Amino acid sequence: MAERIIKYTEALKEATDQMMEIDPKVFVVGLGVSYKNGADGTTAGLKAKYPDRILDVPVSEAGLTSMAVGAAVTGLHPIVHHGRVEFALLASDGMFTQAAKWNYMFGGGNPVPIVIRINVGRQWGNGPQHTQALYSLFGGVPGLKVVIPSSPRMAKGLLVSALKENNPVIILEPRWLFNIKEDVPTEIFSEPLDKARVIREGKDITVVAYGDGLHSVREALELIGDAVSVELIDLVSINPVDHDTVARSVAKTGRLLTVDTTNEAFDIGSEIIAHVARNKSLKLKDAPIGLACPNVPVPTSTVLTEEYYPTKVTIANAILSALGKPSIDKKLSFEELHLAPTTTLK
Amino acid sequence: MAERIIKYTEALKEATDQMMEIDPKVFVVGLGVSYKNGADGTTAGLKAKYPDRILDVPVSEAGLTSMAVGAAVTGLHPIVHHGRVEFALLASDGMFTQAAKWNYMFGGGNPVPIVIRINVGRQWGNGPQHTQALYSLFGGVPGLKVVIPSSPRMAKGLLVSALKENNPVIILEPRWLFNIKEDVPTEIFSEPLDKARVIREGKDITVVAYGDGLHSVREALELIGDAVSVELIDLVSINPVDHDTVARSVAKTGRLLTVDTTNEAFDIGSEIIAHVARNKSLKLKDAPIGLACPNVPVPTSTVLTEEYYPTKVTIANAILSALGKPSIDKKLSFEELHLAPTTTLK
Amino acid sequence: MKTAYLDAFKKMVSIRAAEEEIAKYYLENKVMSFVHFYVGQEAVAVGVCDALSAEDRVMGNHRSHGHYLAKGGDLKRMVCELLGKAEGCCRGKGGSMHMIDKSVGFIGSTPILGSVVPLANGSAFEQRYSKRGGITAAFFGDGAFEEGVVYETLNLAALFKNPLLLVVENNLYSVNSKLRDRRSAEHEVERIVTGFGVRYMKADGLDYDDVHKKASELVKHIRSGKGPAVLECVTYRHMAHSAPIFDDAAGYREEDVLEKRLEKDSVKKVRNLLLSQGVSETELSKIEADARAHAVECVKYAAAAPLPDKKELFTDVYA
Amino acid sequence: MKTAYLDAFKKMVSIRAAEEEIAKYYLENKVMSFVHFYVGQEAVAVGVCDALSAEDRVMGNHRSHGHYLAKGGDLKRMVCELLGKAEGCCRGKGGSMHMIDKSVGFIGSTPILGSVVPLANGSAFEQRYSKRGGITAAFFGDGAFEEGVVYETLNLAALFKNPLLLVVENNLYSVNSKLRDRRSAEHEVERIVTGFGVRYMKADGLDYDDVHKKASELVKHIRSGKGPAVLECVTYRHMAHSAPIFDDAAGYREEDVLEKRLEKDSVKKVRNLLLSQGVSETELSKIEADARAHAVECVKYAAAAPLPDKKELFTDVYA
Ligand SMILES: Cc1ncc(C[n+]2csc(CCOP(=O)(O)OP(=O)(O)O)c2C)c(N)n1
Ligand SMILES: Cc1ncc(C[n+]2csc(CCOP(=O)(O)OP(=O)(O)O)c2C)c(N)n1
Ligand SMILES: [Mg+2]
Ligand SMILES: [Mg+2]
Repeated sequence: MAERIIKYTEALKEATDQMMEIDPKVFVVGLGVSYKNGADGTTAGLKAKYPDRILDVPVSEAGLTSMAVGAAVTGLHPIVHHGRVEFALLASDGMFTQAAKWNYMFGGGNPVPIVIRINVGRQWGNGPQHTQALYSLFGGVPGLKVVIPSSPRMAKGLLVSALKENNPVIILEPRWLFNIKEDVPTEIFSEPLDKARVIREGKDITVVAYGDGLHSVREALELIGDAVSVELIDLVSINPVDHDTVARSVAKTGRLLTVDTTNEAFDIGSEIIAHVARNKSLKLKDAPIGLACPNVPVPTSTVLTEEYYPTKVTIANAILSALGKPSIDKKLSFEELHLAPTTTLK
Repeated sequence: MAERIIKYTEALKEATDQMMEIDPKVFVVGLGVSYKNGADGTTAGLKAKYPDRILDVPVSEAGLTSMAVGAAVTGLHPIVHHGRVEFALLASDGMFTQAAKWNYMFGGGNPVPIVIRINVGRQWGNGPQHTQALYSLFGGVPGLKVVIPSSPRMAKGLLVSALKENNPVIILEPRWLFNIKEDVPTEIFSEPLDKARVIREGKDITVVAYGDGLHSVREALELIGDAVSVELIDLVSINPVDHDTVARSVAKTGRLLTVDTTNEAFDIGSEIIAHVARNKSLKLKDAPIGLACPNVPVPTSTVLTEEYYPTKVTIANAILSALGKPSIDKKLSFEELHLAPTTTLK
Repeated sequence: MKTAYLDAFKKMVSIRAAEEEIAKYYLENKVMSFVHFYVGQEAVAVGVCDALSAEDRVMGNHRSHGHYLAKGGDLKRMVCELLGKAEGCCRGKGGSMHMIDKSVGFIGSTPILGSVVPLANGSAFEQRYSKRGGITAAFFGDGAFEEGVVYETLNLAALFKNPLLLVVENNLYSVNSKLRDRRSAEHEVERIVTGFGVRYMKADGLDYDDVHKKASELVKHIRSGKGPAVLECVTYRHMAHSAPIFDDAAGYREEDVLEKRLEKDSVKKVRNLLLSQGVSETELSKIEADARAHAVECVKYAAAAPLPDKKELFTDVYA
Repeated sequence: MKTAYLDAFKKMVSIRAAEEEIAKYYLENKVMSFVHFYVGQEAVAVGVCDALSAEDRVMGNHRSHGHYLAKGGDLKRMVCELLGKAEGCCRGKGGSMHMIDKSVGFIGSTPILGSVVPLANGSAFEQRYSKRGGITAAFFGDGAFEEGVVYETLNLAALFKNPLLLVVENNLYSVNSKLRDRRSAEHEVERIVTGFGVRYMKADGLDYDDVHKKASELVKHIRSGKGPAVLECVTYRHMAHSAPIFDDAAGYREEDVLEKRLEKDSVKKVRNLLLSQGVSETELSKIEADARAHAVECVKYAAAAPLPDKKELFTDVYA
């Protein structure tokens, strides 16, 4: 088959479009989803094709999200879109207290098939109130399934799965990845919602990452070359976390590095490392390592964010130092530090 | 000095009253805080004494919390009371996006002296939508200080500190402890907001707990007697977490048990254990152990909650088994399982 | 007409009897589950549900025994739920604040104040989207009406013209807080609601007839595709906010003191109406006795019913 | 009177010139910070702030350059903030959506839509509680007016009679979404606002005079202790929602097409008024040239100003 290279945002749009074609229960609500380039392009052009199913809405996150939950409870399959985690937080009740608990609290038989897409994290100039991730909140509420697509292919496959799932699925989409490109199958396909993926096998160290951080690890591995044999795991799901896949890898490599792109307190790395540490059958060669953002809000001035997120260099050096290898000395350009990558994945 | 035994709720009321006496900037807002037995007794009688400073409010959690944030920003020192975490979630924006970030995002010089008191967790009959704790959310947002008082004395001392603090402090108050009694100093005194406390020294194992779980550990230690020498740490603060105190203790005992009273995914134990695991200078004798609630919502029927929270028996047995001692076989009564304790602490 | 009132009387009396028997059971036993009694407000639930059809849906709040029963919910399964039994409408997982009986169109109640309003709007959205017909009614209180999401929903429902009936049961209190401590003296619900383009009517929530007539008119409006409506019913809650007792001693009540509540009692009102229409005391007493007997039987049934298996703690987190 | 308009003209022109120079700088340089221009809406900020006293407080939203400057905020510190410089009003941590200059009573702006409304209500609460006098005005948009917390605040502010002036800048859009796609045809802001017991007036937001007169009347009402008020100002945003460009090509505008915006431009309107009052073209041109020169100087200053120290990433998380 010929390659078909598309962007992360296009992959999301394609999944939405293809699933809307086959499932009349699917509709989309969110601020600006009806625009020509709606929701950062992830709903581009769909309003024209599905005029009654792509719904722009008033600025009422709580009301519109819980409305969608109510529609899901009664048989539709809504996609809700929120442009920032902070906007979605206004809909906390609908997500964490209603959708997550509905089937359980009514004793089963009450599914909530809803997909809530939320853009998270890093982008220049967003500042302290537009860049949180709050992963541990999303990971810690039972009843939700929560995934973080790390590439265009994952974005499409996970959104398709989410739309075939009979439970509330939250998709956290790192803005940092929106322009990443990849060969993505044109047909409908699914990626499992609750399985981590070993995306590169190795024997010296296990690196667990997700979303934008995973992309930085990929870049770091290019810097490192063959110096270290790294097993790279895309965590994919943070609710539930696939601890088994991590354990199997760590059992083999004996070393663990986690890479987070959120504040270090209560980050995903802690959850992973704690599970490995509690696992009596795993013996590590060294203490596990966690990279994360400092425990401060995200400032706006680029000079202040320069050292905020783990970069390919800090990640590469964490891996090299874990294996006792000399570190790399490389200064990143302004573009590398602050502009979202436009890489084509292979 | 003569003993003066008061309840957890009375200790909170006393701190409020005494601080209101000396600081006219302090006022209280919350649903029903003006009732004779307001806020579960924690504001009982205060309306009569401070008619304009104890304010009952409409059922508008977002509006009233952010109003209080605005009052704090302009110089007052509000106490906001929320009866359940789920109600407080409606005020997520005010807590996590405004109060937590205000001083940082305006470049300093913009303190937010506010105290937000939230009742959390366990109580019979509350069911899936009234019993969450969401500790990892509160712990993971920089800019907040978050404490969990484990006893009447801590409740008073921490609330006093919170009212002397120039930053947003969230006090998570486990309902389970409301009837616990203790000798509490009558005068104003402070307990540090960000320090864990070693409340019992020991050499075999470090147990880290907080709030209602800490109380269950105390009970477990009575069951165990002298069989094991346990070092017990009251975590006190989950934002920031005092990892140093834990590390010092673990360096001594070489064993670690964490006790959580929330769902196990992304719990506080994970955060503690991960820090210990990442700490190269700490060598444990055994894999650390975490007790927590299963990763399901809290059901209502008592038969289903029976095995939900770690009890003194499960905790005692975790400790005993860690030290290779025989376990205790004890069935708890209905009252022990489901009714909040009324113990007087010594 | 007479039969209509007789039917309403039966429903109201059976809700009343059920709750009285449950309250008695609560007082005599250690029941570990929250409870908010509906006693006094029956005319609202029955008046509204009588204006609905079988395919219409109803949702409620923390005080939904009456709503559930008025829509036809099964009493045994309700009491079982309160007592945490396996046959409960949520298999014991929800408790009193989570009523559901989808077989009769009662599709759930939620105790987070205001939350039912957007959820019901979602159900109404579905009815319009799927062109299936039917409307959704949501019951909630004057306190819940202070949550911001209610106003967001008024706007969204009006914008989408969703077939939504919002029934505000204004029983004068949120817990023990009076309206005047929660709203300015100039507050006018009608102006607010109609400002969003939503139809509004106010009914005497102690008068079945008034509630039913106005609900019927609004249901007609909604069915005709003209968009959502609000029915505010002013009513009295007879018992304490959340306990199986009468709490007059607490001293917070003003207008709705005990004798006033008894005098204006909604069940008594329908009863008197029926008497005046010539229905015999015997017939009415028979209805009351039957309702009582049924309530007693259901409570007894639930008390003896089996508990869920402990393993159910772990089931149904996901569908 | 003439001098009053001259003063307003000066302020409006200097806001306009500042933003035009900033936009130019953005287009020519890689500025890594969001920006939402206020161009077109100047009559609202200046008309309202001219009705306030020095001790009154103002808060804003994501589009607050104009609010900040109208209250007297320092332009250099504003541009420095946009460019992430150490002398920025937030030392570079906030960026364009976080304006603050407490020395002139501009106590902060927040980009979470609607959030400024309850926060400003808290400031007004403080003014009443501390009996210090003064009022708080908050600027926000028609989109933000759809957030539930705004209605909660209308109720809370009316209940407490807080000295709060809410200024809704209705520029017809939330991003590019039209009012009619967000509200039903029967939507009436006045009914809603007054339903909460809050005073309401509507002004022509392109007319300084109208805004100023109505703001003054409402400020008087508020100062007299009668409680909060809403001033809705219908206005036009000239530039794109969030970019230093004109976006007519995007095609979403209906009423406010380019020629209409130019024809009804608020700055031009005051200018013409002054001309008709006999102020000379020379004097007006001089004002414009001075404003431009000041703006150019401030942008130049900011461009050359030092960046914050990297270590500041870690400071000020706590006070
Ligand atoms: C969001 C939220 N805040 C607070 C509560 C606590 N609470 C439970 S019932 C109640 C009073 C509700 O009053 P109203 O809506 O008028 O209903 P009523 O109890 O009078 O029937 C309150 C404050 C809650 N359940 N949810
Ligand atoms: C809670 C929230 N939801 C969404 C956004 C994204 N957003 C930023 S500005 C904007 C439009 C706001 O419209 P309006 O309030 O009318 O102000 P205007 O931009 O027209 O001045 C939106 C939707 C946000 N900042 N906050
Ligand atoms: Mg009520
Ligand atoms: Mg607007």
